[in-house]
Amino acid sequence: MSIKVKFFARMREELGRAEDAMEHAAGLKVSDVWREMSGGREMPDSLLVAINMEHVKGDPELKDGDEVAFFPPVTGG
Amino acid sequence: MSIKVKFFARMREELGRAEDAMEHAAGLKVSDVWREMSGGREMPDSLLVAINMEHVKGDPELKDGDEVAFFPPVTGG
Amino acid sequence: MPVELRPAPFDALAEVKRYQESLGAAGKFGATCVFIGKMRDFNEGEEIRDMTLEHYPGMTEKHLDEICRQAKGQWRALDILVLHRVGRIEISDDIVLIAAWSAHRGDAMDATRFIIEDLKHKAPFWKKETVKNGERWVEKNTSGYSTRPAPPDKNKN
Amino acid sequence: MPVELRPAPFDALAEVKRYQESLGAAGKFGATCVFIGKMRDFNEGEEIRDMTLEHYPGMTEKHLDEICRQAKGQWRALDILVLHRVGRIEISDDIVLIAAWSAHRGDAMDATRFIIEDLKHKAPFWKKETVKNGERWVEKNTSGYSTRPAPPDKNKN
Repeated sequence: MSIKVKFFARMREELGRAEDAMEHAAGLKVSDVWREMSGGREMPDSLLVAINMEHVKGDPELKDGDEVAFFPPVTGG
Repeated sequence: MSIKVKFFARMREELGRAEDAMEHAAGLKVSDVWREMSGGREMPDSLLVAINMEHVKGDPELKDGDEVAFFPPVTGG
Repeated sequence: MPVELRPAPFDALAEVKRYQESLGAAGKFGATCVFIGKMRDFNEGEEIRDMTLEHYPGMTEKHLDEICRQAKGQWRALDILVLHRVGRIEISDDIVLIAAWSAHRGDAMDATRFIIEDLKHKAPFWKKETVKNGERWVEKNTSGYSTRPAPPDKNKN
Repeated sequence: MPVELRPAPFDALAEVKRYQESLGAAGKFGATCVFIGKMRDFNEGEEIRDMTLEHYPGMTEKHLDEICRQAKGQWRALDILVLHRVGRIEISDDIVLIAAWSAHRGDAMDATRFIIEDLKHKAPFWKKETVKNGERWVEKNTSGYSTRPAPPDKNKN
């Protein structure tokens, strides 16, 4: 299956890109995507994750075509 | 001592005047003023009272020169 | 921290803009909260034609000044503006304007809320409405809600 | 119930006026609450020169639409307007505008408060400030208070 990945703000700067994509067998979790994309970095405690533009908690499993986004705490308004 | 009395809104209409005055010996209370001014009417439960432009509760005693106002619940804003 | 009673119609949003510009504190405040109460054309199920707002000259101003002083003491508000109509009021006229400027949103919003609630419950104003069959005094201000809201679910994602 | 991201400066009070006039519901709402967040020239003790607001195109709009939908479901708001700047922002620019119109003051004020708090804590925006020695990401939004206020004494006369 194929996954689209996005990074915003500090995560975008630290990982050196705004988006990426990955192919993987089924059973891929959010933490697997982070590990692969970050070159094995630890996931920051404050890291926020959205799947298909909805906030998610925990470490859900992904399905084909999902868009996963990683970003720091939000600071709008 | 002399007391100035004011009525607002429904009280003003019911008592037929916006202000009045009374002379009395010391020891006059708010309820005495109301009785005298209203011709012995019962004091409505919802009646509000101010002395010298400050809300008061209960039945305080007045002093010479006080301005007592009687009015219904407020409805500004 | 101006408090003014206005016998003539005013444009609440224009007043906020005008006063804000006069503050000359551009960049010094981050949060502005504004509440505007307007004359509605209905109340308690009946059509309203116009209204007269009676007040207690002297006490009304004094009470509003005191509310603002309390609000400024309780929250970090940089400035507060309160305007209130008196006299004859037509449909859609602005009746009351509360504006609070602060460096912080919670302070601006809580100060505004405190002032309008205190004003509604304690400031000496009385409304008399003209309805189809004559005039009537408004008996009591309401809680300000059409329904009692449940607290928002802050944990929802 | 418009929600818009604005890449160029806007005048929040003028937008409220313009939108309110377009509602054509004169006399149908009694209460308007407006919150405006402006760019300050200081943050965390340091002078700020300007700022860039990054967002997540698609998700940001979707999230704001959802907040407004929730607010309308929870309070009796007749209409809601949300504008938010994105991109490069200068000192004193308006960053965010929330406005809620209702027949009831509590509904207008609570809806406004709910939206700004949800937006601050969940809507995908990120601020990067330019300070004297370069740029820095704002780490976290604050509680919105300069001090934790005591609840107002509602029984005081």
